[in-house]
Amino acid sequence: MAIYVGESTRLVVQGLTGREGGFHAFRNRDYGTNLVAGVTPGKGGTDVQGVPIFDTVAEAVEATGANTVMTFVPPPFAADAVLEAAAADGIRLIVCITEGIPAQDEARVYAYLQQTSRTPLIGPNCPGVISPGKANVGIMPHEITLPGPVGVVSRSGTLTYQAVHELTTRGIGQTTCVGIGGDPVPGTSFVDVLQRFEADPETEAVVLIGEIGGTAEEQAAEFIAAHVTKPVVAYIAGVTAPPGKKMGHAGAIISGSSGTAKAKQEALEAVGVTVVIDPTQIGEAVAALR
Amino acid sequence: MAIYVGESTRLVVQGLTGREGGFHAFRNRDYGTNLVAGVTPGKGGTDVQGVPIFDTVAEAVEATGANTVMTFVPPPFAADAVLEAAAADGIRLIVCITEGIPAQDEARVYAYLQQTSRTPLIGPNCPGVISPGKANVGIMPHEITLPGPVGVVSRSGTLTYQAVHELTTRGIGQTTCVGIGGDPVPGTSFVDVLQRFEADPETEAVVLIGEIGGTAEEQAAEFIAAHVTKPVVAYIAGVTAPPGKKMGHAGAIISGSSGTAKAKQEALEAVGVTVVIDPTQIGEAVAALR
Amino acid sequence: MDLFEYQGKSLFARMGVPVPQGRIARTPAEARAAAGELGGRVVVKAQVQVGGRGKAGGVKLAADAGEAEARAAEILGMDIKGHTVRIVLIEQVSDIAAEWYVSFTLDRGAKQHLAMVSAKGGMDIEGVAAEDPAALVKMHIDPVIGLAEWQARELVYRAGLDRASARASAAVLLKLYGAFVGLDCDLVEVNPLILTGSGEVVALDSKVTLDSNGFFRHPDFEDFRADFTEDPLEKMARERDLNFIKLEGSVGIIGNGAGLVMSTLDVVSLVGGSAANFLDVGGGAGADTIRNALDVLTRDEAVRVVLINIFGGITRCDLVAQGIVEALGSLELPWPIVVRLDGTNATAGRAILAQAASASVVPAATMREAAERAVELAGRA
Amino acid sequence: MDLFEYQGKSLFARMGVPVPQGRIARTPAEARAAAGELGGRVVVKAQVQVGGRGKAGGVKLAADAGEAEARAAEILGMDIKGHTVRIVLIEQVSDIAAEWYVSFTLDRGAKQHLAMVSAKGGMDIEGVAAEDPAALVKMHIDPVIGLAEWQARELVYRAGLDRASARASAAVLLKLYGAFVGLDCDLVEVNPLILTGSGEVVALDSKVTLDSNGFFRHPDFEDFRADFTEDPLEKMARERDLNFIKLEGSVGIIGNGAGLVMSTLDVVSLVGGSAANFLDVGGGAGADTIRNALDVLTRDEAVRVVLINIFGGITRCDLVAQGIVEALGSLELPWPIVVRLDGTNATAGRAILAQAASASVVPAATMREAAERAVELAGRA
Repeated sequence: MAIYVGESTRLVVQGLTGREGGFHAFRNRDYGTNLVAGVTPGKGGTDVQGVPIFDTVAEAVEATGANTVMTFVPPPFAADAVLEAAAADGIRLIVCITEGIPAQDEARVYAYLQQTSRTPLIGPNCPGVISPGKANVGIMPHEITLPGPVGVVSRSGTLTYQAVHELTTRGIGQTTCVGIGGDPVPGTSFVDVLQRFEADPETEAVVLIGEIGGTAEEQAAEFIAAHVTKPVVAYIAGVTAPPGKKMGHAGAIISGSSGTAKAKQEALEAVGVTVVIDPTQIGEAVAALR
Repeated sequence: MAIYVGESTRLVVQGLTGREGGFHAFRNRDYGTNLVAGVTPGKGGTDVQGVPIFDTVAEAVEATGANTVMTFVPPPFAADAVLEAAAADGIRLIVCITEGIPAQDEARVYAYLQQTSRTPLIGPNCPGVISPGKANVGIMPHEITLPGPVGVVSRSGTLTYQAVHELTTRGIGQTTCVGIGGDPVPGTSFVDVLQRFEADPETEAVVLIGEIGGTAEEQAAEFIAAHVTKPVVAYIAGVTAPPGKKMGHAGAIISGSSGTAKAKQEALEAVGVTVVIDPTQIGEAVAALR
Repeated sequence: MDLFEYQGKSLFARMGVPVPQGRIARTPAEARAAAGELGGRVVVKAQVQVGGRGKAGGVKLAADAGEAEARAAEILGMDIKGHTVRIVLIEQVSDIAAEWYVSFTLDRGAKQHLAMVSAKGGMDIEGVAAEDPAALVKMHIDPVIGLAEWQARELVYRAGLDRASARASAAVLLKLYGAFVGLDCDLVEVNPLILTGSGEVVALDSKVTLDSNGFFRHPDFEDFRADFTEDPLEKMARERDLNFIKLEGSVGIIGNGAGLVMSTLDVVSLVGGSAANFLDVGGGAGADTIRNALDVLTRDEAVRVVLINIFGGITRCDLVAQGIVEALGSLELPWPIVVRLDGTNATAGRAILAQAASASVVPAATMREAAERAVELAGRA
Repeated sequence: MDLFEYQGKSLFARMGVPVPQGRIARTPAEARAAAGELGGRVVVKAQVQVGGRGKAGGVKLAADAGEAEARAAEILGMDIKGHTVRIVLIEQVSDIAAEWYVSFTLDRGAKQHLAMVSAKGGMDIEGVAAEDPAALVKMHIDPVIGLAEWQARELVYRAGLDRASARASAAVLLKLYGAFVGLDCDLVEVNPLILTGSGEVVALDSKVTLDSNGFFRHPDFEDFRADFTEDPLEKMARERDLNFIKLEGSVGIIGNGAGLVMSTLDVVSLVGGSAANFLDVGGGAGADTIRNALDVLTRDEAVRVVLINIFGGITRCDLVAQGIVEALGSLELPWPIVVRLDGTNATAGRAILAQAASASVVPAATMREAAERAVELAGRA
């Protein structure tokens, strides 16, 4: 099994007619993802390489049975695009690749989806999800992946690839690799993904890639302590990073001592997670679990 | 048993320091309702006839364990007051007496409560709820009520009193009388109340008072057909009323043929409801059920 | 409150919805001047708070200012379904490439906003809805976040509006919705919304119903009323905060609460009578309110008897009785008053009336009895 | 983007938040003129994008224009935690009856807006939060409907702000929240928000952090940057859309994605080296981007070697390789470049570099190997 995407994925891409959207959507299709439609308002009725384009997500779903949306819509229109995707009956996953969405938009969309929709959103500003050998919905280079028993979840884009690469070069495959994105308000958090990996019978171990800032890793540690029985290997980027934006005193008060790489490493170690300090050790650490 | 209000009701009144709010709240207390607090921003720390006043609903709940809010806040501030009540932990019923709230405010508050809160709202622009012999939360004259086995639900204010009066003068008592109010977007509908009466073991029959306009009676008829096993007696006001506001063609299209007293009477009769054409027959009709 | 077309359009313009250039005129001479200012061909449109003016001849084209004056002379004073035309709107003639229907209202059943859009505009939309339901696209809108851009687009595409101008149409829908919510409207309806030859999207008509409960946010909306021809009795009642509608019968009705008053009308009808009016004093009526209500009914010559039906809740029967006694002392009341009091302080109210011992006050124990006595007295008068 | 106090206050004024009368000055003479215009006693405040200016002597009172000039002369040019003061804000002295703390920010953990209010303003609020947590009231706000009036009131009452001015304080909170959301801020913090002797509520300080992702809605916000003293390298990088931070070491770092670049810094440190910078070319970098990034690093004399660490996803390794080759041809690159390419089109990218056969390009198979080679080359240079 795989989580989020797999053989039953029927993908519709918002912004398929754009340069980046088209490039990655067709790479996904070439990998085996069932790309059934594109949505670009005003271009309904046309097609791109045989994939029909619709004016609205609802029309695309009605005509093609799409169940997964990937969005490449530019930042000023992305929040609206995600809301459109979430409102379409039959859509069960939204993956938003778009980078640069205002945090206020993200916060509003996240809260509204929580209140009105059961559709999970991965991203924004994320590399997407790949279930090796089954489907890729996003911009991750599938060449570096390998089917297998490890679930990967990461806040970082390219660092996800690095982690997956370290596994694959050691012959350790992945059930699913999920890039949740590093934006202030990701639609899906470590906790959501850990829950799915825990429930997935084919996932035997989890690799978690975090970074400085926020409290997502600390929340993951709490969740792992309470609900995760599978072994977890973690890497946190930013040990030597200069102190970033501080968000005034308010930020310091909210996050308390958390937010630093050290605090996150300690929180994870305290709940039994194997924490590595060099991404190139991820593969070794997972191999050592066996 | 009674629905919505009873011996466990602990009432906090928004606007207790106002003339109308005070008059009715203390009438409710005299009837036996457990009036525990009032809320008037800026008057926290004072009291009215021994009832402590708080600045916020949350403080009132913390200090007194209030679980039911009645609001008499004027229309420009009423939507905010209802949202405050709904956000307070421990509040399980809101009764909004205020008349004259803009329909746009009502629609927004209703939708937001549906999305974020489980707290039922009765009203606005309603006479409230009385469980005879137990508690009165609202402006209904308790003198006309009598404990007994009939549930009463009504869209109309004074017509509710008329209906209750007809029952009481025939010695037929009531479990609970609920005035849901006749505004465009009532927080609680016939269907919600019918569901509770159906589930209440002490309620043996239901009296439903409707009026022209909207589709609430038609929806009630549908619900009765599917879910209500107890006998229902209905009266619909407005058979001879002049055609009211038409809401343009849009209104006609939405409501179709429904909205007239005749259409409502027919819809209810079609599902086995005893429909009377004179409110003074309500008592007889209920008596005849036995 | 139903607005005249030109009033609705003034609100549209305020909210950024494109409308044709236009002027109003109350006389043929003003119509000539308006047409002259606008230049070119114009349309002269009767301003009435009722539909069907087109069929009634209330909309006419004019090639120039002189013709506009002549057409206005024909339309002004015209009776359209009982409404006398006192104002015409003179507008530049639009170059119509397509006509659409748009409305925003509240769907009371769903408790959500409802948008309706059709490419079959400019005609009887109820007929379209009945005969070709697929041609009328309906969409619910969550009032919490309002009409989203994607919804505006979806309405445009689903309704099959012109694709080339889809962006402009969606923008106009968003602005109309902004007016619907921001101006506290019960209804915003545009039929037709047109596409011009040059690709603009323009509201060629307007039907706007304002929610008077929202007037505290828009105090200037009261000014719209100045142009309405109002029944003098209804105007007097409104100024005294009474909810009054003139009817055809002889039994004057005063009651508290719309439901109870409607029901009183029904019962009067059931026992063979006919109501002269609907008059709801609302909740919490005091002595003054009752006196005012009786005062209004003294102006209606059709009234033969008055039935006061009060079931006290927030309204106190003692105050109602006081109001009746005050009216007896200060007004010329030419008819008997049947009074039925129940509910809050009813005993005190009945005692006050008994003490006043006026021959023209007839107490009744029940609503049914009150209706029977009133109808009997009306027949006798 | 962290704003200067006076910039934040200009936004507050735009959104209806009361602020003291004030003028900025870049010279002592300007300070004298500003104080003269304002009249009376003034305060001269250093404008820096860092906290702690009060303790550093960056805030001084002046009795008149002459004193203001003297105080400005002391403060201008002062170094506060590495920031040189180039602007002072001259403000009328406020009559302070009470000092409060207010902030609105995003609580990333809860994914909701967070309001914090304390009656203990004007002092170290982090200390208050640590020592007397009850004195700092926190409330989450649903971003869907925003701060409700009742929430603003509850913040005021719970924090124990002055009761007599509760209405005014709540109104200011609502306006500050309006600024936080409407201007796309990451943070709005006011310490202190003051109550004046005459009962007004005024923002005496401002700490505003703007979200640059929201600038498409506020194009004028770019203008704020004109007053910032920016590192020339960072400015150059920003103008080329590169995310660049200057550090202390000798290994220049170029990578794609903040996480990978941070990780590269960490690994360089682990193998005994030290990064000269953080430089993220972002997603989808083309050949030009890489050339620009190398160009920026040529201006940094501390750099001894450059490590390019690319894991292609949306970025294509072939374009990165092209950019390196172009830079070799068009720029004077005074150092060796260790290049590690993996991911999208990596094979093509490596082939392009192999074909170019430049002695200064050192290919590395892994991130660890690249770091080791770079640190070794840096030590040798």
